[in-house]
Amino acid sequence: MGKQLEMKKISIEFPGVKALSDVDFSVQSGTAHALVGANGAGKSTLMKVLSGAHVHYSGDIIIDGMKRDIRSPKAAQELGIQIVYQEVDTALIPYLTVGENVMLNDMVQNMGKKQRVKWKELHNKATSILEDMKIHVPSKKLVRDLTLAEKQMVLIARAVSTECKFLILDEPTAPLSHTETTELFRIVNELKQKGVAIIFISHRLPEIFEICEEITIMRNGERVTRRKIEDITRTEVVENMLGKTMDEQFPEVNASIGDVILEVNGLSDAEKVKNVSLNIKAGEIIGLAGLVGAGKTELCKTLFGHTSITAGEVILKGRKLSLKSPHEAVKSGLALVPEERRKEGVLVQESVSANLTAASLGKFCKTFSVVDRKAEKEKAKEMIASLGIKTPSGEVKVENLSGGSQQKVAIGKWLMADADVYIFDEPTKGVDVGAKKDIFELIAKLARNGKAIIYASSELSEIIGITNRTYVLYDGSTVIELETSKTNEEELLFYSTGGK
Amino acid sequence: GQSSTESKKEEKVSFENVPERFADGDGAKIKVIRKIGGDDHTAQYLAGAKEEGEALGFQVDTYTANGDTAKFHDAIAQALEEDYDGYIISHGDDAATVNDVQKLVDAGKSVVTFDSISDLSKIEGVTLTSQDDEALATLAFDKLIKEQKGEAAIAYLWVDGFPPMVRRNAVYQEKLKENPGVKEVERFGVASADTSVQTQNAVAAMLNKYPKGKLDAIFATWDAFAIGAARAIKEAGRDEVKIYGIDVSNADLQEIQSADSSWSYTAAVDPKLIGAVNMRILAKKLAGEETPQTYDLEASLISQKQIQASKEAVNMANLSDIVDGWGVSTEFEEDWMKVLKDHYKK
Amino acid sequence: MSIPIPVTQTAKAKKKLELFDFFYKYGTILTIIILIGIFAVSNPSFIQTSNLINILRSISIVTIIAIGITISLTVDGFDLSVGSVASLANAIVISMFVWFSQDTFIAILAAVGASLFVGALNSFMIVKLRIPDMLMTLATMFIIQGIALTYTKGATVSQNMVMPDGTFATGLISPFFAKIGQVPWVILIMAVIVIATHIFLTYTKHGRYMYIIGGNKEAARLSGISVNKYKILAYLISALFAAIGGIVLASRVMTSEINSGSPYLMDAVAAAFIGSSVLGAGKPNAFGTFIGAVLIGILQNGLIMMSVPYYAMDIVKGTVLALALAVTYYKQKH
Amino acid sequence: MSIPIPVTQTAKAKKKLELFDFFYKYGTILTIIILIGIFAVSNPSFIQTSNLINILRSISIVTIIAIGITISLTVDGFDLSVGSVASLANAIVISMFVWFSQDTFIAILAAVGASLFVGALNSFMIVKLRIPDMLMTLATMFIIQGIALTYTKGATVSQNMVMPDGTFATGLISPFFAKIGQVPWVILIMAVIVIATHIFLTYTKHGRYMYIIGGNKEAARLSGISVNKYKILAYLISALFAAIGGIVLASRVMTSEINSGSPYLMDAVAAAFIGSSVLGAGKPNAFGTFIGAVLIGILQNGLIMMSVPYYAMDIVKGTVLALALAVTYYKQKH
Ligand SMILES: Nc1ncnc2c1ncn2[C@@H]1O[C@H](COP(=O)(O)OP(=O)(O)OP(=O)(O)O)[C@@H](O)[C@H]1O
Ligand SMILES: Nc1ncnc2c1ncn2[C@@H]1O[C@H](COP(=O)(O)OP(=O)(O)OP(=O)(O)O)[C@@H](O)[C@H]1O
Ligand SMILES: [Mg+2]
Ligand SMILES: [Mg+2]
Repeated sequence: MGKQLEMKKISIEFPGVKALSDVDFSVQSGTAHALVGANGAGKSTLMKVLSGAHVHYSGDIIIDGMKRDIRSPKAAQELGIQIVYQEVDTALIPYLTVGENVMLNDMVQNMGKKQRVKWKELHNKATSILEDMKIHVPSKKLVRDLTLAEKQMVLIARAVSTECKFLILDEPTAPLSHTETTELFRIVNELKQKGVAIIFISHRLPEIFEICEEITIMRNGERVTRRKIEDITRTEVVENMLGKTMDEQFPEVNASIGDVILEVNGLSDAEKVKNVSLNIKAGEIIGLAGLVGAGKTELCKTLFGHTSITAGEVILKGRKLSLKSPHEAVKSGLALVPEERRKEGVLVQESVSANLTAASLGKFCKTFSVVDRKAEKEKAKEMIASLGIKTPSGEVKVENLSGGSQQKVAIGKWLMADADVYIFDEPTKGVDVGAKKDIFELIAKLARNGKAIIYASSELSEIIGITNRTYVLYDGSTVIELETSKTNEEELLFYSTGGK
Repeated sequence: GQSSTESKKEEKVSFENVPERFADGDGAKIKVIRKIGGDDHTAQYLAGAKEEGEALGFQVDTYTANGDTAKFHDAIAQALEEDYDGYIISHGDDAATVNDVQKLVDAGKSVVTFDSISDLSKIEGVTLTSQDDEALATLAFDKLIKEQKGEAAIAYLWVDGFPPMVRRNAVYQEKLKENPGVKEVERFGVASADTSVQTQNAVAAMLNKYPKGKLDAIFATWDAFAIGAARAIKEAGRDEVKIYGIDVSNADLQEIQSADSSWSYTAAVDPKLIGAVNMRILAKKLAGEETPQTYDLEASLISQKQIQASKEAVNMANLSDIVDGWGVSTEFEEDWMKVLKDHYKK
Repeated sequence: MSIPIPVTQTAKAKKKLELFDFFYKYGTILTIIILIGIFAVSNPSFIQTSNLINILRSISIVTIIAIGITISLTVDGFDLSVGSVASLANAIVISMFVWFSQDTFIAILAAVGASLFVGALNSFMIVKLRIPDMLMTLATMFIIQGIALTYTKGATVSQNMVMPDGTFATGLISPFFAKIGQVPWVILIMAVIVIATHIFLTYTKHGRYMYIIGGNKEAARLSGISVNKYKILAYLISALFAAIGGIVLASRVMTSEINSGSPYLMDAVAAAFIGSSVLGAGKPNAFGTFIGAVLIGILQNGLIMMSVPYYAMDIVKGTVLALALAVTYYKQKH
Repeated sequence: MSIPIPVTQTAKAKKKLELFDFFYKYGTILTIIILIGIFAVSNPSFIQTSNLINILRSISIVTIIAIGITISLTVDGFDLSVGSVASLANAIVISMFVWFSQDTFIAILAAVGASLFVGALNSFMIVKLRIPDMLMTLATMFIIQGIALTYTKGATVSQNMVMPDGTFATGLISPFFAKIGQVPWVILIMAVIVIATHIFLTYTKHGRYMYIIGGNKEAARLSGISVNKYKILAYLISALFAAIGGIVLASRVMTSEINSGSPYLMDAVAAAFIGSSVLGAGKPNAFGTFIGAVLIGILQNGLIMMSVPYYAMDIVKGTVLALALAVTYYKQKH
């Protein structure tokens, strides 16, 4: 038996929230241990304790039978504990090169008395680590120019660049494509072989069954179950996570479809989008399927006036739109729930209420644009309740919410605004199955109310599950339009990879 | 400024031949408020006023607004609240000062001003003192014309916007017209927090523009200009360019004394003496004695030769040994003041 | 459906944290109260109405300019050009009277118009060319300073001044204009600006949008807020208030001296920054800025009254500022 | 189960973007070259060696101080107190000679020691009490300014000065010390500081740690870099360079005028900010700061040569700064 890490009776609280109470957790070296739970269950918090980011915890951490006190990130790293954080941007230095970001821990811990940074050596080492992991990112590129997926890979590369006995991966696959995920799993398996213990957090249950040996399920800041993976089924996991059974994941597809609301003809932008044509009818959900990097996000943003149009037209309810800025898009009746929620979707420094009303403040205004704060508060409270946002009150800053709740806030903002066309870009990324279902319900309800919906996702199962029609995007263009009921994931994938 | 000790008040004294106001050793509370600050002139002026006042047994508080006009007026308004007996206002060169001083006078206070707006002389009972800028400019510039034999290409260091500068400029323009041989080839001037260093850099560039023979002299209407120019000339090794300046400070004397300095002459009034004379006039007012509406302090010309000839190092204190009439003046120094000074000396 | 998750509230109240919270919120105000106490004890005339009015008058211009900076700070901008805009407005308004014999209305209009032009220039460069605010307004600061100086040829503009051609300026400053800079008008103007800005920022949607933009520009944009419009608005308001500051200054001193507005920059910045923490706001706000200006004003006045030598005044001013900051920010350490 | 999705790679070269990139990288340097061209054509003596030396000499102090600011910027700090620290160092070094007849070594040691104390104070308050950098150093700026003023009693310190008790100051400034501020030494000192800082920031782990801290403090902390230690180091170095600036200034002017260092603050800030974009670095760096100072110095010198009146100089200075910025930042608009 190799190394063993044990956490006993870990508790921690934040102002107003008891995030963890008496949680036990352990992991064996050479195995992968899944840590699952609904949004806000406390998974990230538990791992932050282990990695020394939260120092005010109580309870014991025992490694190989020795009691260890981890009160700083350095202490954790000296014990061989490495973490890849869920929020990648909190761990990267955007204006430095990929090489430096990969070699960060190495530079801090292994330089010892050496003072000089040998640039050539550094980039060579970084390149070989990246190549080992089959990550094709130049070492000299600046991190701020990377995509989210690439950033994630840089962080994983950083974690394995140093002596690492316990590797925590907090939702590493959320922004990754399947190839990248497969690559990651290959790396995980190699690490397991080398005797590294992996703690793996994910909302994608199939992945867990694919690579983990054991599973710990958390709910409400407590541990509810710990099992061997072969002793549990997927439904049981979901039951344990939510505290109740869950029925069919996708809601019924809306049948009553109206006239065409939005029509896009030959749309191109300066960067990625080329000659895109599509149309959406009232009450209809259309899917935008495509690989990572196919241009889904770009298309969504172009439709929303974020990037300027070079050719083509967008017609909403028979009126040609001039989409020079998101402001005009919103005025015309469009809404976008963007992909990168922390950067673009929510205002982390503002309260939940302020976030929810940010796109529709005008509605709460009396004379002279004075905001009716009481009405605003009421409405925000309703929305928090109806979306099941986990927060003590509407006054809490959004940065203190869990990832899933943040996403709900980003969606709630647009539900308040009451648009005609809703654009969702990967709305379920990093969202637990329970919340995911809430979000599907919300979207379906919008459709039933006659809204037109664009649903962009690289999760083909979701596209199949929720949409009426689907457009497949390849390299910035729509290559085919499919009736969802008459297609399947294989066909979507065929067209997504450029099949004709 | 700090308050002088008030312990002396306790002893009961009565002076002979001293005006009633001061006969019982009551002293006075004086506030000196100066708009500009941050230069040697200010430090010396305030020191002069304070020393003289304290010698007379007064309590003297000083304040400078460091060039901030609104702060200057705030300070005057505030000082009125605090009930001083007399006020010395320096460099109140804007129109609002007239109102301020009028208010002080209306409240029955005595006021002496220095280098301030000329309208103040219209207020009954206020004395307006000034350095004799015409004399300063004439002394220095005449010397330039004479030494350069009426033929010279000169650089003019001057900045507009301050009453003394305007007066000095008037003299300069006139003399320039009278002496067609003297040609202004360049002018520069910036009144900033680091005037001397700015001037130093500017003159360095200028010297480069006018190689040997193309520039003969520099007329600097302010010592901050002159000292900067002197350093630049030293740095460039162009000691054929002579400087004729106005005003003097200890740092200036240090510069003039150094062997390779080209600062030949400077015309000046002892700032410490100005402060002292201002204080004497104010004391006379408090005593109820007659004072003039305006008074110009006399200017002297200091030459580099004089200073370099001195065996010991020259500074503002011993400049009087070298320049006749420097730093000493018995103007407005009444006999009763000597009585007070004798008493408080202990 | 997800399950409503009740949030566990920690029963264990943290006394210590509360104390810090208290200081964080009330640090600046406490400092002011303590200062008033000290100054009043050492010189009772400090708390006489007339002196309090003196203090309010002395901070009025700083406050007005600082409110402009506050507004630029709300959209995460920073306007360094306010001092020179105030100089320019001062020069224009006085010259309108003195050189061109215009009436009060025209004079003020000209000054405000020119300042708004500067604001428009700032916002154009910042919004359209994406030049960082600090850098751009640093450049504008130099430019406007130079323009104001060139306009007055580096001279003081005052009634009966000698013109370059040797004649006298014949225009007079209207007595009505002279009132603006006097009590109670100057204090009223300041009060109106502080209150109006407070209402604008706190209670209107425009103010809220500005804070949102300041918090996350990208998210604000994708929420459909017209970020550029509000940035432009912020710089225009900032320039407007700087102009008002300059006009009030003109009325107070009745002349236009070179760079007359620049000394206000530093104090105004200090007031706006101190103000960010007043009452735990954590963001720039009008009321806080006013309190910041009051703190600076009280210090200035009290120290003069205590006859602290002028050269030591900065030490005390700086130390009190540091203490107020220490008290305010110690909290975040807990 | 979802289905494997491979990644498509795009490879479209963008000509237009490349042009902008070019301007972004070389905007400042281009501006300098164009300026040199213009000035040289209008006055050939501009490019004489002696004038180029003039320019280097005139920017030396600004550059030294700006390098200090650059270092505080690398850790995402901002040191506003450098100007007053330079004043203090100037006052101490001259007074050591003049008042206390000390030798060069002691004089410099005292000035550096006092400045490092200020740096330590700054970093203590910023690091331990978590006071925002700008605010804290604003407070220290006032305090140190006041201390320097009080130390010299608001007067200029010079050889043979009259002391308060009426005696003479007898100390002399050593001729060796006087050399420091003269060509070539002053230029050499600047060059050594620029090159040493460049090597420090680029090639040592400490420099890299500082950039990491500046880029993402939280990430730096989590990778085990002792953030506080480096912040303290940054403020100490910043104070050290400010002190060197003050000492060089002292040697150049051989006196200590009050607030002599403060005018350098604005130019130094401008140099450091302009420098951030030189060669597309996108972050504060020593070489860029030097280039920024050169730009300012060339402008200043060239305009004097062209006999531009001093009051119009700010306009040109500001406009060129704005243009350099516009060229530099236009790229990001694309
Ligand atoms: N710094 C903090 N201050 C206050 N509350 C916090 C803080 N960090 C976490 N919490 C709270 O602790 C709880 C657990 O959050 P955590 O991020 O661990 O959830 P999670 O299980 O990782 O969820 P997700 O799957 O959405 O990432 C949440 O209610 C969150 O709001
Ligand atoms: N921040 C960025 N910097 C540089 N390139 C980017 C950035 N974001 C996206 N790209 C590139 O633009 C192209 C289109 O990306 P886009 O995000 O629109 O794809 P997508 O289909 O939405 O994929 P995803 O599933 O990752 O959201 C890709 O080639 C991607 O690498
Ligand atoms: Mg999490
Ligand atoms: Mg996308």
